[in-house]
Amino acid sequence: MTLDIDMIRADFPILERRLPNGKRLVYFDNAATSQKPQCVIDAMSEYYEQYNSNAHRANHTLADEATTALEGARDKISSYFGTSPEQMIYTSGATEAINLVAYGWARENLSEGDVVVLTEMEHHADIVPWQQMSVDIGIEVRYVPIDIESYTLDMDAFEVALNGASLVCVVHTSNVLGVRNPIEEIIEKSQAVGARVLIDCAQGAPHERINFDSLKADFVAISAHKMAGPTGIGCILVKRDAMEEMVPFMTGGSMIKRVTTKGSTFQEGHAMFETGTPRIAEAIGWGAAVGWLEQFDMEEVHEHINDIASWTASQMRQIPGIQIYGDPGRDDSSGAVSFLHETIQSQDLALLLDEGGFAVRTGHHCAQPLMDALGVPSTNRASFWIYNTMDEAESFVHYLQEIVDRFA
Amino acid sequence: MTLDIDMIRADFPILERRLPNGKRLVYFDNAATSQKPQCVIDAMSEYYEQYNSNAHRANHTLADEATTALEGARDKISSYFGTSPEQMIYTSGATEAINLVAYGWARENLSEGDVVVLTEMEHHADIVPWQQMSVDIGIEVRYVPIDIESYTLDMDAFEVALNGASLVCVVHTSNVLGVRNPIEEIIEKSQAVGARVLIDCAQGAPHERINFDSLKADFVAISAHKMAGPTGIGCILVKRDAMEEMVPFMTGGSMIKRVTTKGSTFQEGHAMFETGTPRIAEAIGWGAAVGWLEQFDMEEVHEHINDIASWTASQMRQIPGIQIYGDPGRDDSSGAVSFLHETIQSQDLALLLDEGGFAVRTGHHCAQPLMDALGVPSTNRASFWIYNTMDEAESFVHYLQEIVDRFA
Amino acid sequence: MGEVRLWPEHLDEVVEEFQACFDSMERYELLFEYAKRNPSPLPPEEWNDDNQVHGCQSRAHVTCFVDDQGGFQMRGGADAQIVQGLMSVTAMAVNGMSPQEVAIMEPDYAEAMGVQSSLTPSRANGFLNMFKRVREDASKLSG
Amino acid sequence: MGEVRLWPEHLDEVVEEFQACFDSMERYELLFEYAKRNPSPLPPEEWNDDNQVHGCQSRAHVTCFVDDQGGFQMRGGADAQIVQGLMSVTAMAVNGMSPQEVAIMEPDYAEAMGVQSSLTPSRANGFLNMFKRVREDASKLSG
Ligand SMILES: Cc1ncc(COP(=O)(O)O)c(C=O)c1O
Ligand SMILES: Cc1ncc(COP(=O)(O)O)c(C=O)c1O
Repeated sequence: MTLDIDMIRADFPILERRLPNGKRLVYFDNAATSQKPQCVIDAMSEYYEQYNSNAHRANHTLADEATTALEGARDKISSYFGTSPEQMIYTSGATEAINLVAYGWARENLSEGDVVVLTEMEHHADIVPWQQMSVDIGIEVRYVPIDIESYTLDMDAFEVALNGASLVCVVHTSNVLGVRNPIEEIIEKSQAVGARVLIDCAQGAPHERINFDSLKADFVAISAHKMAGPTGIGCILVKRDAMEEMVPFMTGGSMIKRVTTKGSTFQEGHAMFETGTPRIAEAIGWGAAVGWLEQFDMEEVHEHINDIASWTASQMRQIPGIQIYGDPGRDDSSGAVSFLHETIQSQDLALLLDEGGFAVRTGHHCAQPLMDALGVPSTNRASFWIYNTMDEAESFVHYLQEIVDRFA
Repeated sequence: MTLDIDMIRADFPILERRLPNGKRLVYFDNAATSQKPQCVIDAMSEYYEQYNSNAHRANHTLADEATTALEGARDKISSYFGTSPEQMIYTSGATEAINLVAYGWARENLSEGDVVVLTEMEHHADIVPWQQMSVDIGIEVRYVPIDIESYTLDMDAFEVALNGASLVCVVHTSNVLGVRNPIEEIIEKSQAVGARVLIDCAQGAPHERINFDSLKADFVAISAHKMAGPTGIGCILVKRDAMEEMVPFMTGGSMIKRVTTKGSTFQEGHAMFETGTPRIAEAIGWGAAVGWLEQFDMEEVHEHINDIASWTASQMRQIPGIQIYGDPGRDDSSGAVSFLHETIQSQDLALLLDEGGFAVRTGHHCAQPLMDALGVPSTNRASFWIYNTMDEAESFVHYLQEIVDRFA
Repeated sequence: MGEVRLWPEHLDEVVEEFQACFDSMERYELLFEYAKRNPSPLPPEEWNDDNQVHGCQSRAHVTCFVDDQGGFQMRGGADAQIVQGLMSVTAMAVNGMSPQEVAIMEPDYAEAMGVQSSLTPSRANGFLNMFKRVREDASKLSG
Repeated sequence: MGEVRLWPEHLDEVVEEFQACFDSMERYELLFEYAKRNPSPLPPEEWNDDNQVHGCQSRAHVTCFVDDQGGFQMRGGADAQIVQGLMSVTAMAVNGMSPQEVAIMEPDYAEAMGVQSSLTPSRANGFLNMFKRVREDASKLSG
């Protein structure tokens, strides 16, 4: 089977969109957020139109239906990620997922002088929580540098950084470079020295099937909105023994067993970390997204995206003044092409591309340490996903060439 | 003008719902979550179908439209609550809002021995975070008891409890009793002794117009889903000087000014507390909900709900064995009628009511200390909102009478 | 292959009685009656943390043992009559069977009784958790 | 009542030049050209925290003063050409006016120029924040 991109595109109403200037939308901002197929939008509308109700303690039909759908979504999503529902904690996204590890695990298990290893290509979501802990309790934060020739992690430096580490936090796939890190090796080597490992899969999950149980990472952070799901939801997957080391983070209803004015007792396992009214519609929408994704072989999807990205990058390299950051030609690269033009400033270039209907992201991509390493303040980034086509890529390259001819 | 309930009901597709047994849904579980008008559902679908994009750093049309809608929602919602957008921080709901005060304000400003005053009628969301701080850093938590004759706060005890208090946290309206507390007096007296005040308006906001600036509370917690908005979003409103005393809670992208491997600097004001991809669809949906609510005079809405609740309670009192907890007859009572039957156990009663199409909530309602004060493990609770009718209330009373005749 | 029985023969009568009900309200009335006819009740005085069934919304308690004749016996009690009624029926079903049989039994009789609306996945917790607990105990007692 | 002028007369020509553009790409080209024609540029060496315009996505810096003739003068620089072009036009508009006039001026000329797509509420930050900064400075200099 090969992917039928026309059929896939038909699932996404937004891809029919024309911009105010009449141009057809070409959406190349997928690393920021993906578009949503109609079935995801409909699943949420149906919830609100047919069985919206607060979940749990369900003693009426609607509450029962909502609870069943909510828990059904957890089953579906956790199984998509190759693990059991008990290992999954819903959060508002990857950012909250990482904060939950900081507040719920690290704050209890790390103390002054303990070492957390990060990399220079982390997203701010996987940097600032650790810097804050360093300010608050004095942990030591180490950054594994990147090799700016190959745009990959310096694995020799990684091994040195591992020395005495308690926690290693690495991004699965860089949102700027599209580079996929050797996370299997990172997990193995980190655990060999007794460190726990957090993998930020915000960009990884939309591009390959994450199998949490076989990956053996201690924590995996994921955002739904980057993988066809809605805004406002994500999760942290947590290995059983790591979860046992965790203490409550946010507290309130649902996560308790018994509350008295003298004190409270808490639920065990993942239930201890979910409080307040659940993100019911969001969970149902994400469940539908995962159901939609399940029809595809993610290796084929990856290949499709990788083909577009590597072709686009190779064409762009031939446009005078364009520099690519990253190596989209690599087989394991994931559809993000960061670039700059030597004279057309990135904000200007973004507006000019937008004028042609091309949506690309521009800025530091919440990865300023990586920008510093690359020696640039920002990049333009075209990022591709399952519904993008080679035709779109061709028209993009064409239009970019025109802009450069006209404005450089 | 009086409310045209038929027209209002026509906005809610779910109210046409029939249960699997053919019975028409009578939704009396509004204190748990309200239903959503079509315009709210549509606003979110439209976002996903037409202009879904990650917000901020908007250099393409979709991102620009999404950012405009997201910030437009903030303007609309904050203005609905009588304050400026700068005083509003989006959270996932009231629970996260209160946790944000605990982590972002209290953890920085309170220390061992400092006093936090709660009441016996708080929701677990406004109890457990403070108990946790008491375990973690040794603050003293005091509970203002309720008078179980009048079901109101013991205001004499409140004045005693205030002695030396640093923070006072009180629920605007009890989700169990429907009682509205004298929050104006509470705010004034608390601030007179130099304490900051948090008001949990999860139940208050759906029933009266909260005017944050004139209320002068330091913190107000609100959930969207109880006031016609979607799941997964809410806010904390914070007074300017209180916000200045706050430190970051969750960290990552967006809330930063500059991140380097040496350390980071943060945004100021509300932007310091919002990190990660925003709840874009949710904010847009909540904005639509507030727009929908704005067409009504909330005093009329309150009167309508209060009429139904007080009539229903007065009828229920005549059914042998039924006991009402709370005083729905009071003018300021807000549409929640908690009750028990002396022989029909509450779970059984809930299932029997469900069989008739009546959705009521049953359990401890995340208010176990209040249950303890009332001397019961749980209650049944019928809670009314804008779209409920006297007809529904009549059929409910009728059906309840039948059940009691048959099962007591 | 002989007929596959989904529940013990002596329960047929009970299942049929439920099936004969006119509507779900009648079935609930019948469950309320069965609640009073528990062949082996566990009185509230004997309810404790050990015999509590977790995951129920109401309180439910179960203890199981093997009698002199080697027959499985369950004693149960719940504060909700509907759960208590289902417990009575379950006790009627399993009491006297061999623990081995109980350990592999399925709760089909409850479905056949037509009490679906109290058996939807999330609400069924009361009954299903109770049933699972009985089966687990039976499994241990088979050992 | 006389005609209400939305921008100084000497800017008419500039506005008309933009209005005569065939499409937005041409307008952008023109803005790029104007970026080079800033009558009072602020070179990058003089960019600092004090004169930075906040809320821009790209860097933009502005300083204002009153010249010997009592005329308002703005000097500006930005790394994005589109912002820089709008700065040039703004400088052409305001330089020489009285600070009092500048303090109450509206940015209508930008709209009239037809550069809307770079002026939508969230993207306009660059330009609008720059414009606001100029007006605030003018207001202070009127004092
Ligand atoms: C009084 C009160 N406070 C707080 C909450 C918590 O709100 P949420 O679950 O939306 O976070 C609720 C809702 O159940 C409530 O009724
Ligand atoms: C690599 C990476 N990590 C973390 C995040 C944060 O995800 P979210 O904003 O959904 O919390 C992102 C998304 O921008 C990302 O690309």
